[in-house]
Parts: sequence; structure tokens; C-alpha cells
Amino acid sequence: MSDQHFEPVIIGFTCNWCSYRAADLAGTARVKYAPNVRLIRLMCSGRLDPTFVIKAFASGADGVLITGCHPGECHYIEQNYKAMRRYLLLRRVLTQMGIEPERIKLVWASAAEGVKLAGEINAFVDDVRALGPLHWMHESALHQEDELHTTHSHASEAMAVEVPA
Amino acid sequence: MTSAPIKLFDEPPTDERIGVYVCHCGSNIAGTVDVAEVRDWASQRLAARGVVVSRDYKFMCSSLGQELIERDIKEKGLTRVVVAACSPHLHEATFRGACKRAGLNPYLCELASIREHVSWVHTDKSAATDKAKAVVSGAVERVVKSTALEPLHVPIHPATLVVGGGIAGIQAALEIADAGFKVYLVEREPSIGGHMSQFDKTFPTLDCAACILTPRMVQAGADPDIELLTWSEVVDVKGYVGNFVVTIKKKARYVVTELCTGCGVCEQKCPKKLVDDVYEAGLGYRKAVYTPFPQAVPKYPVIDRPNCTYFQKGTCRVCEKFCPPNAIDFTQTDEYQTVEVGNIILATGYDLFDPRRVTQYGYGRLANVFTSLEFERLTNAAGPTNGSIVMRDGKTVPKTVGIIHCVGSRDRNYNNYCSAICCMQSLKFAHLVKERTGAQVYNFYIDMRTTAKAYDEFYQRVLEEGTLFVRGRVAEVTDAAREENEEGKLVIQVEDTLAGRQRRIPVDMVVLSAALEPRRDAKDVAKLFGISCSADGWYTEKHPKLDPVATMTEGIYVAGCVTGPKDIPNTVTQGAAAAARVLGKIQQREIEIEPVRATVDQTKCSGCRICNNMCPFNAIIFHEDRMVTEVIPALCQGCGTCVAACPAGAISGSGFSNEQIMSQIEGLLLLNLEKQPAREAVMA
Amino acid sequence: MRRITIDPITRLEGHGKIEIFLDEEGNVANTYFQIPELRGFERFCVGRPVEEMPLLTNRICGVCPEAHHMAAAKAADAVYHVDPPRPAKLLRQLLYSGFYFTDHTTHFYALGGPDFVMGPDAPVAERNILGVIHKVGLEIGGKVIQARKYGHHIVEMIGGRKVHPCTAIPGGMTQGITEEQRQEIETMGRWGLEFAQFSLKLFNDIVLGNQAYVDLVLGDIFTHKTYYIGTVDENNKVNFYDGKVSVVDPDGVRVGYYGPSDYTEWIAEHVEPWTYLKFPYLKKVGWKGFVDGKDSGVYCATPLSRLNAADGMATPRAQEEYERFFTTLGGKPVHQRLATHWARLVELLYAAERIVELATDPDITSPNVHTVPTQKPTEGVGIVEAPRGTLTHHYWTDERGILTKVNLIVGTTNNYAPMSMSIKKAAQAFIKQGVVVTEGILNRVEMAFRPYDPCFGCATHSLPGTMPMVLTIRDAAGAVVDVVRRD
Amino acid sequence: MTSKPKFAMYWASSCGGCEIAVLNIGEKILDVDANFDVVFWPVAMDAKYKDVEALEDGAITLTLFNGGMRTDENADMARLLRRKSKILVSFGSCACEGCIPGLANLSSVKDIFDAAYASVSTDNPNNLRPRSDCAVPEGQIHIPVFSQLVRTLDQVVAVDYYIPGCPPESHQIAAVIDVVIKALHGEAELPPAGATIGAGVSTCCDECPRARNVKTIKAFVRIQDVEKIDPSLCLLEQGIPCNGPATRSGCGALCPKVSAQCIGCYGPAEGVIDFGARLISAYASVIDSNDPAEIERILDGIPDPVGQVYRFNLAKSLLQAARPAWAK
Repeated sequence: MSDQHFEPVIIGFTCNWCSYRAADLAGTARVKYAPNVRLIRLMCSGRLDPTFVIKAFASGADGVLITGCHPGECHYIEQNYKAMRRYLLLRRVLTQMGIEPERIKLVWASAAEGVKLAGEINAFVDDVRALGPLHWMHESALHQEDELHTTHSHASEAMAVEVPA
Repeated sequence: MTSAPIKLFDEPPTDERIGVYVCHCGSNIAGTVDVAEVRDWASQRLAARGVVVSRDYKFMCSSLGQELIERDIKEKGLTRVVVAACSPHLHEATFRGACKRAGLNPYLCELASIREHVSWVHTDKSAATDKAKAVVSGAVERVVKSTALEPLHVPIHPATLVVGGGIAGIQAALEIADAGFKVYLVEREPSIGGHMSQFDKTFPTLDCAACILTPRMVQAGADPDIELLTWSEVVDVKGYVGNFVVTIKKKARYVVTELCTGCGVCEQKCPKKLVDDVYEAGLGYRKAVYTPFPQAVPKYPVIDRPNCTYFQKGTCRVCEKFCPPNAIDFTQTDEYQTVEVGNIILATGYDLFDPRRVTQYGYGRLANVFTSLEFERLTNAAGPTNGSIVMRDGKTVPKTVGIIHCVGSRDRNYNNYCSAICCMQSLKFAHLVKERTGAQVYNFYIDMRTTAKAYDEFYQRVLEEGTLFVRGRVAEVTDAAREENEEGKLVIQVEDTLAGRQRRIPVDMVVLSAALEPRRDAKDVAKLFGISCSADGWYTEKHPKLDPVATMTEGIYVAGCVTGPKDIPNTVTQGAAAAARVLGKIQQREIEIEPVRATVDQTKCSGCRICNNMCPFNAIIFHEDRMVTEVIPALCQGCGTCVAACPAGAISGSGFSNEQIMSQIEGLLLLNLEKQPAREAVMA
Repeated sequence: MRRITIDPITRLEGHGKIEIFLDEEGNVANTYFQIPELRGFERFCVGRPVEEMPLLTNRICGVCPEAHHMAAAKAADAVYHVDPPRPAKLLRQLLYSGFYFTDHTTHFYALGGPDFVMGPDAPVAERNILGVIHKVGLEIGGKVIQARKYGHHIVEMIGGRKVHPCTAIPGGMTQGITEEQRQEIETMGRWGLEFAQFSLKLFNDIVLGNQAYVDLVLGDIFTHKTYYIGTVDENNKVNFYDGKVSVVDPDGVRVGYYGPSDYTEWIAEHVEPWTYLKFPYLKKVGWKGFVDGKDSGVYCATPLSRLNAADGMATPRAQEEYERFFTTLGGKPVHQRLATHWARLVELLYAAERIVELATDPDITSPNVHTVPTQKPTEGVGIVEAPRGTLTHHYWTDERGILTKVNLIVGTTNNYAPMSMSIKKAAQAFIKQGVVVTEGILNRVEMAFRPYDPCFGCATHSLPGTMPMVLTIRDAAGAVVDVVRRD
Repeated sequence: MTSKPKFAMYWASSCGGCEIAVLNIGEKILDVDANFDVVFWPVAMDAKYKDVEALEDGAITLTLFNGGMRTDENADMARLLRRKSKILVSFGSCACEGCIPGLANLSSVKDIFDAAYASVSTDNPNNLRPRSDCAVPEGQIHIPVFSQLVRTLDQVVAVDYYIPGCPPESHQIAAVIDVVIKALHGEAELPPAGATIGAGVSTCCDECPRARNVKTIKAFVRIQDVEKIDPSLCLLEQGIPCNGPATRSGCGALCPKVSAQCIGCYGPAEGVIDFGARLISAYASVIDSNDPAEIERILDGIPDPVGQVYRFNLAKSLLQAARPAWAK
């Protein structure tokens, strides 16, 4: 699928103490980067529940960027390592489910690295743009529209059925 | 972008009343984001999500802007507020304050950063505006799921623990004691005083270190509010801000301090003499029973067990025999003392860089290459040479001395940072050499940094005294002579970057201004106290500029060189500053903690214990009896790692709940626009 | 051309569906017995670790998960070239015998028995377990329930769960049983032994004691002269868990004897586009369509087949019954499908005897129940006798033991072709010159079915049970001219 | 006929284990018979699709629906019974989560058919595949359409309650039936709509008798490689990937009790949105290493991550549920 006008939408998870501040710093320093990424602030990369990443993909994100403090510099001492462990396993699972591993990326960025973060974002946006829209389900799923639409409509129709209080 | 996934679960219609406020920030935001469009978009497309009012204003953070919000809360009965402006790190407090004043729980106010994260970093106006909409949409969805929170309040224990008896620790202890509060001052060595006590003169004023330090030491030793715990180390820290429980190991002195008069007889009589690596930097000697230096506080000596003949061979006991008050007690053992404190100040200082690592400078190989600390002892009147500057042989006075700056500093092979004190220290050395020996002095420097009060004047003075300055990093110090004028000399090979040529300068003595490095055990200590340190080992301040003496861990402060190299004035300033912060806390009697915390739903907790090793702050405890886990709120720092780890989903994180973040994701991706209008649903 | 659709609870139900086409004379032109579903285990098990197969393939069938659990475990052993220690094998067989005991009991009393106890022409309302109980007395009902409970309990004790056991792993079992458990099992086994004998006596009195039934059994409608296969031990005695597969021809002559890894030389599966289920047949004979006889590769794998394919039973009492079975029915092989019910009871007795035998083996409580595989995993086949036919699992893995290919030939599938034939035969017998003897066809088709104890859980997802049917007669234009249903 | 509330039980794409589990509730069956007019239950009685169709919408008080949505006809039955039932219960893992057959969603229909109809033992010279409408010499005959994806019941119709498990434990089923009957007599409250019933809210560990400590793993091991499984220590602490920590309680920790790892058939704990995510967290959290290379090595000990964390839950997973949206 090579869609010329394709602009990926990327969800970025940031750590309140480093990468979010790096993003602030990028702003203060007027460093320009691609508008494709939408950031979510967590207190720590350790807060990153794999559900969030899966939810982002399921909700239409084309890529997910996970950022945290550099190893050894975690505001909470060592939680970024825990984020890394989850990330590495999550990436394996997503790959098996048909999502290219290039669509999920872990980046360390300290509060001082606004420029670096901006650069990472641009690079990631380019990578995901090159991958094209998320087309991770198998070819067959492309032909399944009818079945799905019936599923959908019937689902909503069923919602109308009176259910006991 | 993409079609919506099939409904995963029914969205209960929200009956929240949300206000959205879009800030122009002058032209900072409005210049790149079409603020009016965002405002209208929010009021139209997000009405179904509960947005009842959407405004824009030039400066939302202005008092007028805040009043706008307050009025709407009161008149329109807003239950949630979203401010699209700058980073929450700037004005979250401001707008939460406004909400609070209007009677709305401050945690029901959400900031959408459309300045730092949008207008300032993007150029395409329509793209920026679209992103701003998405960010606002995300904030709206998030705030709907926000819950009212109340800060936690924890009582503060008035006592304070100061770790490290150098000038920073002493200063801090004195300040707190002056205010009438209890201080435990823990020092690893037999005496307080730290590095400063080893110096002779202090730059730029050249007043003698001992003269200004000793009174402070005595004061600290005498103050009834200061409990000196020398020859001691902290072995365990439990608890949290306001309520730390600290266990201190008091190493056996083998001297009964209650009896000892500090007369020093034991030290005279002791037959075992050994090199003093610590205080005399290896230049002088001490006995097996000793006080590190005459002005030591406390005055009591300690017996150095590994080197004591009695402890090693079982015979001797000379000191015991001669001690007038019979204060020697070989049966003493280490004691453990547990103290309760509300705050902790870490002032554990630094270690000197070991110049052996820079092999080309020959320290340890070439006799007359000295470290800065060795030189301090050489120049010290109370030192091994009574202050006369001589070479290793102990008598020859050098005719030429080379002082090399930045040894182990500003060098990517060792430490990238500048050790801050080397320039002034080297100038001080140059002056002392001139003054006491009249020898020719060369200073080899990269840049001359004399940034504080009266520093540069001192530099001028040393220049006038005739010290020669060579700009360039020294390549090598060698005793391999090429010409006869180099015979028996140390030759300093350097590129003179001002003259633009290689030079070989023969000298008699070389002094290395070695870098300051974190304590070897800095990382262990950091772990012990639950604070973070940077990769190179210096402790991380809460904020390098705005909060330089606090750490990320509530109730634990830092002073002096633990956060990086400093000269004495800065070190003392930090000691005082840390004390001031602690006193501030003590006066509050209780402190407020951000209610961003994890809590365990014990009906859901299966006691699998997977979260048990998730918390570096020991906030997670496991109840064996009930087989459930609990999070101690005051210990919890709110990182949320255990929340994300819990396999049962039994741990929830207030302020950053799953619901908030999942909804924010949907909002950011504009899925919320496809959900059925909440209000209609309510009527239906 | 007219078409008749016999559709168990209509097409939308998704249980076996039968299409009968009549020729212009109104005689049966052809019948189609369709299986409407596939779940794709052979595909989605690829990529999974081989040790999970005993757990994954359980879910092929909730009626006989034990069979898949065992076949999978044996295939996994083979993949790792590991031989489980004797105690592990004993435990697996004990579990499996417990399962057989329950399964055969259920079928005879709830499903097969009623045809005889109540008589094939008794009203459906009575031709069920309740009818049986009413006729032969309440305490039997209690015993039947007890028997099922005991069987399940044995499975649960060794397998960890009543349905979908979980203890068999490559190289053996996760854990053994305690002496207390052993004693309990032994007691249940001894009780089961009496119950099995009692059941045979019941069959004896009610069926063999009634000439009408004997004629029915020996009648032609339910007779197909096909090949038979079944697993036998080294003494050619019937064995459920281990051994080689014996193949006998319609004359009862053994024409084949193969070990698990050779199954592909003997069995092939024929594909028809109108059904999701394949039709296994004897490769060496070949697929000649839905016909019996020596030239057709169609074979049968049922309790009857096992008895036909073996030389006897490995336990004394069962052996006696085995002999009586063939003398009574006129020697081997027995082609009459209805005799399968009797054969099932012979196996029930054997299962009970095995339970006691295994429960009293000194090794049964040994903690030595697992051998750690040391060899590189490659490929392996595991075969067991499921109550409804020979069950074959064939796995290929990479060097980490991750499946790269899976092939399964499951119990009931073996009998898909013969069942189709039975249906056709029944149809032909009761549809002549356009005259449809509706009740008769429903009865006989049902009875033609039941001996096979069809469980399409394995093949698809339906359970053995009564086959409620609706028979729709349409004219050539497809217009419904008559609807008769079994209510 | 009678004025008793009507009861139905149906299997869609399932193995029949759920039916067996229901039959195993023993004498409780009689309670069902006493309190309900069983109008539809293929395994236990003759029933007529047309009769169900003839019922008024909502005429059936309680329907236990097991099995996944594998064919168009499965989905049609689901819609029919949804219309006819007041309380539609998603019964068992297949209906609730897709169960093991849901793993088929990792493969295309083509691959599934190829595996089945081009296997080593298959004789298929013309490389035939089943067709939903097939012309035979005598005419056209039909079989259901094989869907692209396995769906859970609640992805096709609205569901009132969920009873998890593969299969649900009989004592749990009995308990649920008790509640419903009590509720019918006004002696008990029905649980809130959408609730999961017949199971706990916590996870398997809650019912597991094995000793537990703080968990740190240097290596995951596969069960057949364990020399001697410690009968009393947590399996995960022995390195065996046990899904117990994330799997809903209710079964009584049957598998761990016999030294077999929990494989997750009861689905996620109360309120959990994505089962696999919880297990990813669980396994990642016990890994004792900060070195990416070593972590990867340790993770190699879980050779089939997606199977490990979504074994029973793939069809229900957030991503799979989202897949339709991607069809462009």
C-alpha cells in the first residue's frame, strides 16, 4: 500500500521528568519537528501499561513512541528498566500479531535533550510514513468487509434488544 | 484517517459539564494555531462529550483569564476544566488554583499543552491547528475520567540527619541546631572536618583553613542539639519524608569516650607507626591508635584494629597500660543506633581523582610528581614537612615547579566536567611556591576560570608574581632527557597553543590538579537513601537551577560536592541552603504530598507478589497472613510502575488512572467524535 | 428430480445435514451427509510449542479430550524421541481407562441402549435414558450416574480436571498419584467391574433374549462389508493406548499391521467440496466412492472394528465376552453395525478390568513420572484408540520444538464414509417409487447412525446424541410438498 | 404449554465440553427442569429451530450460549437467540473470548484451508476446497460460510452476562443457576448487566496453594525441561510460564494443583481490558535483568509469546477486536 498522501498519526508516551520536559525544552528552544506525534504524559515510563500501546494501535495510531529517562537516570531510580523489559516482550507479541516492529520504538531522552527528542520524532515519523498505514491483518481480512459490516450492524441492532434491568 | 473499531464496550454517557479555555499566549500560540477555530471546534464537535462552554483569551494565566474560568465554574456549574495553553510544568498550579478558588477540585482541571508541544514546534498553521484540536480532545476525554483528589498530609519529625562531617555538613548541622532542632551528624572518619581540614590556605583570601574551620568544628562538637556520630556509618534507611527511621553503625573505637580526656598519651606510647593514607595523603605517618589531626573533633582517638599489634598478635596493650584514665577497652564491639528523623541532608563530599590513571603524567612512577592533596599537606604548617615545600627526598627544595590543571577533568577519557576548583587551587599553589621557595612556577592550563568574587584579582596577583602560564594540555611528563639541561629533571611535553609550538619544559617538581570525583560508594549510598544519581555518580538535584539542594525523593536534601565539584563558598552556601529547606519543612509540622499514588484493591489482589519487586522506595508491603499486597501511600512516589505491572489489574494509580489514559488515547485519535452524543443518550 | 432434505434441527443448526436426491422413478439417486464446520487446528497449532499440544488439541473435542490429550502427548514424546518412564505410561492408561469407562457407559445407557431396551419402534419420548430407567428399574439409573461419576473422578485425579485434562507432557506426566488416591481408584475400579458385568447381563437378557432384536441386529439394513482397523498390543489383543494398528479385510483376514509413523502408507483422506470433513480410506485399496466390499478402501473404526481387527481382549473376563460375541454372531468379522453396541460393552468390561489391573500395579504410585527430553525435537506421530475410532496426531517441529506442521485424523472422521453409506442404505430401504415411509426412515437412519456413536466434536462440534430430524420433501422445483419431523 | 420461564442452551462453534460441564452438574439439572420450560437444547432434547423462530422476541428468559462465531450460521443463531432471549449468557471461553480456536485469527482462511485440504494424508488431486454453495450432479447443496475471523459472542450481539472457563467448572454453573432461580422467585438480585458471573474477581493465584515469594526470574523454562517440578513452590518462580497471576479465579487453580501451569482458560480478572497486556506485564516484571541483550535471551524462554499471552483470548483482544475497522 503506497499512499502518497499518507501522514501517519503517532501516539507518544512521555515521562513527566525527562522526555516530557525535553518536549517542553524543544518548544522553548523553538526546535521544529513533525506534527504527526501526539504526546501523553505519564509520571514515568514505568507506568506504561502495554494496554496503552495496544489501545493506541487498536484506536488507529500508525505508530507508538515510548520515551523515558536514560538508563541509570530514572527519576524513580530504575523504573525505566522495567519499561524496557515490557517493551521488548510487547514488541515480540505485536510482531507475531502482524504489526511491524518498526511501528513501536523506545527512546531515552533526558530533560535536556529537546533537540535529540525532536530528531527522534522526525526520524520515527519518516520510518512510519515509509511503512504506510497500519495494514497488519492478513490479506484475507481485506476481503472481509461484508462479513464485518453485518457483524457491526447486527451488533448495534442487537443493542436495541431490551435487556433486563 | 481510519474507520472506527467496533465498540469494545459501551460508553456510559457523560453528564459532566466541561469548560474549554484556549489561550492565545499573545501571539505565541495564536501565531501558529487558529485559536478561534480550535475554540469553535471544541464547542461543536465536543459538545456531545460534555463541553458546555469553550472560550479563547489572550492570556489565560492573567488574573482576568483566571477569573473567566472561576466565573464559569460558579455560573455555568462546570464540573471539569480544560485549559489549552502552555506546559503543565509552567501553569498547572496556576489554573488548578483558579479552580480551587471557585470551589472545583483542582485535580479536575487538565492542561493541554498547545504551546510547547504545538505552536512553538510546528510551522504549518493548519497542521498545528489540527494537532491542537486533537490535544484538546485528548484532554477533554482525560479530564472526564479524572477524579477529585485530596493531597496527603504527613507529620514531620523535628530531628534531622546530616550525613558527612565536612564543611557542608557542619554548616548545615549548625544552622539547624541554631534554630533549636535536634541534629544527628554522622561522619565515617574518626573526626569531622572533611577535606577542608587537610588544606593549608584557602583561595583567594589565603586565610588558613584550620583557622576558619576549627571554630566551626568545635562549635558543632559542643552544641547540645548536635549529636556527633563519628567513626560511624548509616546502614539502613526506612520510612519516608517526615518519618525516616535510620540505623547507624557506630564502629568500635576501643576507647571509652566517657573516660577519655584526649590527652594523647596512648598515641605517643603506641609502638606501631604506619603511613597515613587518609589525612596525610600518604605523606605522613600515624600510630595504630590515633586522632587524625590535633584539632580533631571529637578529641577521642580510635584504635585502627587491622594495624593494632594487640589485635593482630594478641600482645602489646601498651596504650592500655599508659592511659591515665584507663579509657582503653579492647572488648568494645560495633554498636547500632536507630534514630528517627523527619529530614535527611546528604553532604558526603567527593573523592580525589587518582592521577595514576593518567599514566603519561607519571604519578606513582616519577617520584616528584605530586597530587594536589599531597601538595596541600606539603604546604600545611601542621603537615609532615611543617609546611616546607620539598621534594620526595624530604629535603631538596625545588627550583622549578610545574602545575598541571584539569587532570582527569574536561577530558573525555576520564571526566567531561570541569572540576571547578582546580584553576584557583593551582593559582594558590603557584603563589605558595613563589612565596616559600622563590622557585620558577609554570601553570599548564586549558582555560583559566576565575569566576567568583576576588578570584580574577588573585589571578592578576599571581601573574604579577611572575608565575609563567602555558596554555595547552600537557601531553606527557617524563624523566627521559633529550638535552643535558633536561638531565635529572622532569620534562613536561606540551603544545603551547598560544605560541603555537611544541615545548619541552624541564622542572624539578610536578603538581597535578586532580579532578574531584563522586565518592566510590556514591551509587550504593544513593540506593540506600532512595535517591537517583547521574551516570557519572553525582547526585541529581530536584532541579539544577531552581531546587539545587533538594532531591526527587521527598525529605532528602543534598549539599556540597555530592551534586558536583564546588569550592568552599558554594559548599557552605549549599549547607546553609539545605538547612533552610529542612527548617522550612520542620516549621510546616506536616507536609502535603501530591495525591498521585498507587492503591491496591485487596479484593482483587491475588497475592501473586509480582509487584513486590517493582518499588525502589519500599512502598509495597506484602501481608503474609492475608496473602495480599498493600502500598504505603506516604512512601509511594507515584511512578505507577506497579500499576502497570499488576497482572490482576488490582492496583490503580490516582491522577494517572487507566481510564484517564485510555480515554485520552481515544480523544487524541478523535475516536470520541464517533461515539454517540452523550446528551442525546441521556434524554433517550 | 425431487430432493429430500433431512436436516437435524434445520440447516441453520450446523449439525450433520443430509440431502437425499431421488431419480425420476422416485427412488434414491444419491444422498449427501454434510459436516458444516471446520476450525483449523492443523493450521493454528503451527507456531505453538509442541508441549502445548496436549492442552490445545483437548479443545478439539470436549467429549473425548482425553483421547486427544493422550495422542498429543504420545506424538510429543515421539517428537522428542523420549520414552516416558513406566509409571507415567501406567498413569496415562489408568486415566484413559477411566475415561473409556465413563464414555461407553454414557453411550450405552443414554444413547444406544434405548433402541433395544425400549425397542426400535417405541415412541421417541420413551426411547431415552429415562425410559430405560423406568423399564429396568430406578436403581440402575443411580448406578449409571455413579458409573459416569467414577470415571470422571479417575480422570480428574490423574488429569487434574474433569474436562480437558492437563498433566500429560512430553516425556511423561507433571506429577503422580498418592497411595490414598490409588486406593480410591482401586475401589472405584472394582465397583466398575461389577457394573460392567451387570450391563452385559442386561444386554444379554433384553437383546439376545429377544429374537426380534437379534433379527434386527443381524438384518441387512445395518450391514456393511467394509474393512476394519483397530489398535492391538504385541499379542494382538485390543489396546486403547498403545500398540500397532491392525487392518482386516471384509473377510476378516489381516491385510495390514502398521506402527504410528507408517500411517500415511495406509490411510489417505478423500476430499469432497460439499462438506468440511474429509473421508479417510485405505490408501492401498483406494477410494472407490461410498461403496463397501473388498475393492473399496472404505473402512470402519469403532468398538466393533477393534474387536474384528484383534485376536481378543487382554483381560480374562473381557476375553470370555469377546469369544461369546463372535460365536453368537457367527464368527469374525461381524459386519452388522448394531452389534457395535455389544462390542462397546465388551470394551466397557475390559476398561473396568484395566482400571483394577493398573490401580494395583506397584509402580502406579511411583514419583518417577517424567523423563527430561534430551534429544533434538524433529517429527513424531502419536496414535491412540478413541472410543469412536483410531486417533492419529502427527507433528513436525523445528529444533526448538516449535510446530512447523500438524496433521490430525480424528476418531469419528474414520467412519464418515461408512456412516454416509448407512444413511444411503436406510434411505434406499424406505424410499421406493416416491413413497416415503417417513417414520421408518427417521427411525432407521437414526439407528444407522447411533452405533458409530458419531461425535462431530472431533470433526466439527456436535455431540453424540439423539438425532432429532426434520424431513422435508421437495419436488423438482424445490417446492415443499411435505414436512415430517421427528418430535 | 407451561407458564414456567423458558430456558435454552445452544452451542455454536465449540467442542462440546461446555455441554459436558453442564451435564456434570448432576442433580442440579433437575432444578433446571423443575424451574424452567426447556424450549431449546440440542444436546439434551429434540428442539426445533422453527419453534424458536416462532417465539416472541424476548420470550426465552435464560439462554446459555457457548461456542464461538466461526461461520455465518453461528452468527445467525446468535442474532436469533439474542432477539428471543431476555438474558443471553455468554457461556464458556469460546463465546466469551474465542478460546483456543481463536488462535485461527493469526492465519488467513486460505492458510487454514490449505493446512486441512492439502495435508500429507490428504488425497486431493484436483486441489478441491469446500464451497458454501456446491453444485453436485443432482443439484446445489449448501454448507455454512467460513468467516474470515473467529468472533466472540459479544462482538456479534449484546450479551447480558459472561460465564468464563474452558469449560466453566460445574460447581460454578450450579451456583449461577441457583442465583437465577432464586432471582426468578424474587429471593435474590440478578447481578448487574454485563457482569461476569460464576467466577471470582481476583486471579488464579488467589486459589493456588503453592508457596510464593518475591519473583525474579533469570530464565524461563519449558515444563518438559524441568528435572523435578517442586510440588509446593509457585510454578512461575520455578521459571515455568504460568498464566495464573493474570487469569481470573474461580476454577480453584486446578492445573497448578497438579503441577501444570495455568493456561488462562478463565480469561482476565475483573475489569481488565486486555488479557495479553496483563500477561506481558507479568512476565516482563519478573525478569531479573537490566541488560537488553540478556533480557532478550531470557525472553527466548517464551518461544511463542502471542500464544502464551493470548492463548484463550486472541479473538477478544483489543487488537483483534479492532481488526474489522482496518478493512479498507
